[in-house]
Amino acid sequence: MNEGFILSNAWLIPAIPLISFFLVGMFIRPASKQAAGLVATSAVFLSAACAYMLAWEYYQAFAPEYQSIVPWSIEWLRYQEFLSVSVGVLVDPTSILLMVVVTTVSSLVHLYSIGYMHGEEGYGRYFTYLNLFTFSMLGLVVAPNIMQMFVCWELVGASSFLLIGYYYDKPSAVSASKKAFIVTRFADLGFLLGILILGYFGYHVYGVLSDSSTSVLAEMNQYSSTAIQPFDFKFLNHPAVIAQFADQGSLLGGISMLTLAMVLIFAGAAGKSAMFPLHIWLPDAMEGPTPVSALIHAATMVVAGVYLVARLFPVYAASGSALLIVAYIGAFTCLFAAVIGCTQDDIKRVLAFSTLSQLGYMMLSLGVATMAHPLGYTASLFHLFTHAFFKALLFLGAGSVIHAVHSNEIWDMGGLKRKMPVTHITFLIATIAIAGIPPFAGFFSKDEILAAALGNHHQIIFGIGLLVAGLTPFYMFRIYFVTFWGPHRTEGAEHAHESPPVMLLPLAILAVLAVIAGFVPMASFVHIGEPLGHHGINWAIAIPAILVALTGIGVAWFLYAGNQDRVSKLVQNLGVVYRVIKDKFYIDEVYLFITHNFIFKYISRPIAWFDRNVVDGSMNLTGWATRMSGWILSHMQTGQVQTYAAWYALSTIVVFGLLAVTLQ
Amino acid sequence: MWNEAAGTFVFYLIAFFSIFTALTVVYTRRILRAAIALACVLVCSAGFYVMLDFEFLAGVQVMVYVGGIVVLMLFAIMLTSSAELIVDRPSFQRRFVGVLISIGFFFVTTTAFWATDFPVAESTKDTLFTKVSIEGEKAEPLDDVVELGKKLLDYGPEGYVLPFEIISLLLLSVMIGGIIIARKPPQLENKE
Amino acid sequence: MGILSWIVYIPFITAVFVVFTPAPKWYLIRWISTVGTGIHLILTAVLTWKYWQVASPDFSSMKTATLTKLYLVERFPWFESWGIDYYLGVDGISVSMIILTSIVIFTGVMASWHVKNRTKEFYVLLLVLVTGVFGVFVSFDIFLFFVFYELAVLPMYLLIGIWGTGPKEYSAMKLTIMLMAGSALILIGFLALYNGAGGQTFDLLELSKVDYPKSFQIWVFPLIFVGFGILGALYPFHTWSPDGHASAPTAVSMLHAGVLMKLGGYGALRMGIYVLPEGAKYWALFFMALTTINIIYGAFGAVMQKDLKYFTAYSSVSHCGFVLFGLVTLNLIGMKGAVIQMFSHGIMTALFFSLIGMVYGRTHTRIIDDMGGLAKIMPWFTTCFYVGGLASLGLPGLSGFVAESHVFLAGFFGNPWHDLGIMRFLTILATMSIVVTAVYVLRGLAKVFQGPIKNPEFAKLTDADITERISTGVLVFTMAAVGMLPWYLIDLIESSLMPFVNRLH
Amino acid sequence: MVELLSNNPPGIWHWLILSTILFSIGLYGVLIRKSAVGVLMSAELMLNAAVLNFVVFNHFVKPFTIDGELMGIFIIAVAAAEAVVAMAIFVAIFKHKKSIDITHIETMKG
Repeated sequence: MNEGFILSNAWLIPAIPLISFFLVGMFIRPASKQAAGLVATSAVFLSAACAYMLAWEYYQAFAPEYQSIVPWSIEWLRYQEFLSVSVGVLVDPTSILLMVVVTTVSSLVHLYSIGYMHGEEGYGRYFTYLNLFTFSMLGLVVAPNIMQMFVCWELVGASSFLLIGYYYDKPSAVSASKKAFIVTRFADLGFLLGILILGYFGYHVYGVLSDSSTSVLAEMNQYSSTAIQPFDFKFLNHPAVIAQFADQGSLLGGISMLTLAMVLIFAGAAGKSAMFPLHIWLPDAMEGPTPVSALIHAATMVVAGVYLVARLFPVYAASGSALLIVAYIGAFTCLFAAVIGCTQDDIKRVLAFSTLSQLGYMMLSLGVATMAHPLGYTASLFHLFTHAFFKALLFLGAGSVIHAVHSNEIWDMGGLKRKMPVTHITFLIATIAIAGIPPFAGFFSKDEILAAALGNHHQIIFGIGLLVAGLTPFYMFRIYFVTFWGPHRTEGAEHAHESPPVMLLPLAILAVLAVIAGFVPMASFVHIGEPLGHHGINWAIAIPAILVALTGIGVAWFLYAGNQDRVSKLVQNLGVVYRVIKDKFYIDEVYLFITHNFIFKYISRPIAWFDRNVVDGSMNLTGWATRMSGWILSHMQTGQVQTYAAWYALSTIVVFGLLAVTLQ
Repeated sequence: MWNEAAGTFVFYLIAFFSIFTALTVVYTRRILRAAIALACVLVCSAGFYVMLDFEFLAGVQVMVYVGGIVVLMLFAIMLTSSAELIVDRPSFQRRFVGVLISIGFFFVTTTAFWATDFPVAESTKDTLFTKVSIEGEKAEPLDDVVELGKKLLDYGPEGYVLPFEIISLLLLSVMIGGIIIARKPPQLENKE
Repeated sequence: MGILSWIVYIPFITAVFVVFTPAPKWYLIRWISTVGTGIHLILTAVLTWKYWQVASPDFSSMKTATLTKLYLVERFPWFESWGIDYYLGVDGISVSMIILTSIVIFTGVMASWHVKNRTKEFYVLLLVLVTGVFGVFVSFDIFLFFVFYELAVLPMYLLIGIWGTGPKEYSAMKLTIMLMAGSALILIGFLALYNGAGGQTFDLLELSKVDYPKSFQIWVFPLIFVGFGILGALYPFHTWSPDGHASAPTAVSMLHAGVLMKLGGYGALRMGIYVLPEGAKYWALFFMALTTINIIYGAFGAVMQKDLKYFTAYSSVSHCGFVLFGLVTLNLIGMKGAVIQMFSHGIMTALFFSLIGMVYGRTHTRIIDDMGGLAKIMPWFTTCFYVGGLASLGLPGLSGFVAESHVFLAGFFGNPWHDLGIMRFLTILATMSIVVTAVYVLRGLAKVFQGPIKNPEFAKLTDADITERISTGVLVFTMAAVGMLPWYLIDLIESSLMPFVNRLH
Repeated sequence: MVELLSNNPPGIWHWLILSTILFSIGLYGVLIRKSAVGVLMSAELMLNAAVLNFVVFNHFVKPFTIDGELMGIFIIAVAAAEAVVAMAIFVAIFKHKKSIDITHIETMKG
């Protein structure tokens, strides 16, 4: 196994952004803004280059069957004798795919930001946070054990918090960043509990295995530099370990320990990938600068949840019910977000809901896959791969439109086709790609997901997938027609001019990627479980998908391309339904109600009151009691001789009485 | 037989009379009447001492106590011009506490007496007025005044010479003290 | 005079120097104390290096030891007749605590750079207090321990009473009385230990050799644990901490929350769990429930606080709950987590209080709602506050996470003597606190620093000057160092914790 | 009736009851009397009961000694001394306060 240069020190990939984060953050940022931007961007480009080389060397070295190797790791946190967490790099097809995607999109976004953020006063701070984000995302992707993934998971959450709250003097941005962090933090609580359960049982299984058959552990240690630990993925995903896990018995009635752990971990993934109950933070996260939305809330961070489920797929597959939950939540989110997406007016919110919907796709495709028919696994990662490119392109395109028109509302734009040709072309390519029209990337990955769903007899999920395959082109072309076609609605749209080249270059590159990404033979690289029989596009599913997509486009053209009165007619007769969907089914309000009225009013305020009055009160009470008894006793000293005589006589009687009683 | 009966009757007669007068000392609103009642009580107890064959003590009681102290009190009442002053009855709360405590005291003491069986000498268990001992004890009556004199000045282990001296000292100091306190201090006069 | 005596008495010598400088020269006094604490910092580094050199060879042999092995021991008889002797020694835990205290006092002195009225007495009292604290961490004779303990607690009253703000007399009084009540309990416990062991010696290690009868341990352990718990903000007895910290001057609340509350945890570990293992086993579950309330209660309490200092005080009540929670899990990970949490929370609260002091020095208000949009005006403070806030809510890469992950894992792993279900349930409740902590930290910081500038004359305020940058910088650096490279601290602590765990079995 | 009277002469118990009654009445008087002289009289009453007690014990327990009587004499002497001092004080107070109502004398109030 000839160790290529990059392969042996793959730690460079996450390390370069970290070094540049410290460098830029501490020294370059105060010095000069431009330098900070350049250094940060070049660092990420360097890291991207390393990622490509690593991919190249890895696929050279491990041609036929791809081993997941841990070329470098050091012991970071030692809890106990055989329970320690190490920091390292895990290289296998999935992590390489993610590394390539993250570094590419991140470098392009960095390049784009140089133009977009030009003139902003927190320029240096922005690039520092962006580098921190890239480092933590890469750290998450290459994590060999679940603890390092959790560590980087939190760091990703923190950097997204910092980036969303970049315009900190805008109260809406501040509350959005707070909401994002708290919701993801809440989900991370589930993730942490899942890890604790895995850690506990992993430790015990580790003990059982280490003293029973040493072969299993030896075989695991083969490819990694440090000894295997209970938290490592290789250990958790190993069939022998999973078998031990499954019969660990159940906790609190019925639910097996394995399923509970997996569901909790999925909660963490759901929080980060904004699945249904925890999706409220993503639309608000659009408060951040658009490149941030492009990088974090489209291509990289939100797919971390998908990556986590993919990474632990063997364990998920073992606990069947957990996968079902994943599938159905994914499907529901997919439909739910697509429906809301159709009614939003803010261009970035539409894209945010479309991201939600595509993430739902990826989750449902993972959910439908099983170890026997793992097509869903490959399809989901393939869709992740393609989606990253065209969604980033959409966001960056929207960014350049907003940059030109200085407003997010699609109804303020119009007729930009003539004003911004390059943005228009790239936006069109991306819209067609996401719609799933054959030559473009979206078609291939979505088709595989539908095939996987049908293949594993999930008819309902297939139906939902098909329906959403229709809705997606509808809302995408809706915003396309409204922004680029029709009259210049506002004078802002009048004076719109093309963005500077430094912003257009990334758009172009991403457009190319959006086209060719579909042709990458993903099945041969990224797979799990039984090897997939190599098959072309399954036309039986592709035809209906394309037809549905075309009808979606047609309806959008019919309603939005021409004059707008048809739309207003439609809105009237939809009436209250339209209003409910537009307000995102009032879920945000429900959350706000719960946190403000319920948690603050009925829990923390009484506790604060309780603390001040009761517990504090009891302490003051002792002080008051001593003072009060002093006051009462002072009444005895009335100065009158007779009261003294009375007390004296009384006490003698009492004493004699006691004596009489006791001595008897 | 008649003799004992008369003795018991006299005892109860004087006892009730003394208790009644004691109550008037305490209860009456006019101080003068209280003083006179006190004199009666003291005379009754002198009668008791006589019944218990202590004539000398009865004499001392009548002379010193009644003649001296009660007369002194009368003077004091006159001096403080509160002879005709009608003192209003103390508040119910004070009286209630007073009654409570005195009854309490009474019960505690009686239970104490009840619980202890005093080593009463056989000779006088059931007789009264007889100092004469029945067989086995000294026959002739005890000339108590001579005995008293001897005991007062006997400085042996049995004697009471020390208390005797102390009492004399006490009486002397009280006399001087009383005079100093009661006289009109000259300098206080002219200052006012 | 071994190095340990120097460690204990350098602050005292500085105090003596300060006494001899004339009162009006307050700037000279400041410099003397800074130099004094600076030398102390260097000496602590020397001590750590020496300890590492001497102790590391037998880290592995400690695995099976049941008796703490002390290093750099200084011992000579003090009161011969009762068996009290001046016995200084140090093990892993004490070294980490000394590092913490030395850093906190150094930054504390730097933070109280602008104390103008009666500077001399302020610094003298502060340094005497620290001498007491150092004494406690190194003394292994329980009588000497108690002497230093009282020395540490008493100056607190004067410091809060004179230099405090708000209802300072009330809170000084309340704080001192409750701490005295605590030390009364401890004294009873110590005397019980002394007599239980036949009344020959006060030496801790000898006392720990005696295996006291179980019934004896059952009534002595809660005395000692609650006695120290009062200082460590155990649930029902924590009420002194919000008032005490709110009205204490910056350096004092830094020192108090940062170090003195750790004294409680340290004492409970060293005197309670080490000497009375059976008692610890008996009471562990009860105190675990209490400390869980402590954690949740402190977190929820902090959400609604209006005053920044109360906000931090409640958050430190919640974090001290972690320390005691870790102690009562009675397994290696838990206790190690507790000691790390002591260290990390010490640094964190010191940073918070020093920042609040500095911000208060400028805005003259601690009410969260009055302040807004300070980020533009004071970028340095904002970043430090945010780093502190993120550390307190347990962001990995900072020290908070290392400690909390230990404590949660320990709660989940449980110990052989207690029912696992209950421990798991309490641990889950405790883990809930990371969400609530996130809520109140972000709400508080967002209200103070982000958003538009509330009242205009804040715009004229200055950012941190050189002394403030040094003090906050040192604290932030320590937190990040422990967070990113925790294995040094872990090795230091874990080896000396093994005897504790072995004694429990 | 006569037999009843004759065959149970008053034993020691009766005497003691009598003296206790007198003593209690004296105590009651001390506690409730408003005027100072009244208090003194009740005190005399108590002293007298005490003397009675001594005498009774002397008569019943040690018939042929006179210690009880002697003690009685001493008590009477002391009582005399005490009465003198008390009267002097009351006169002085009266001069100063124009009244000897004991409830108003509260200089010692705590």
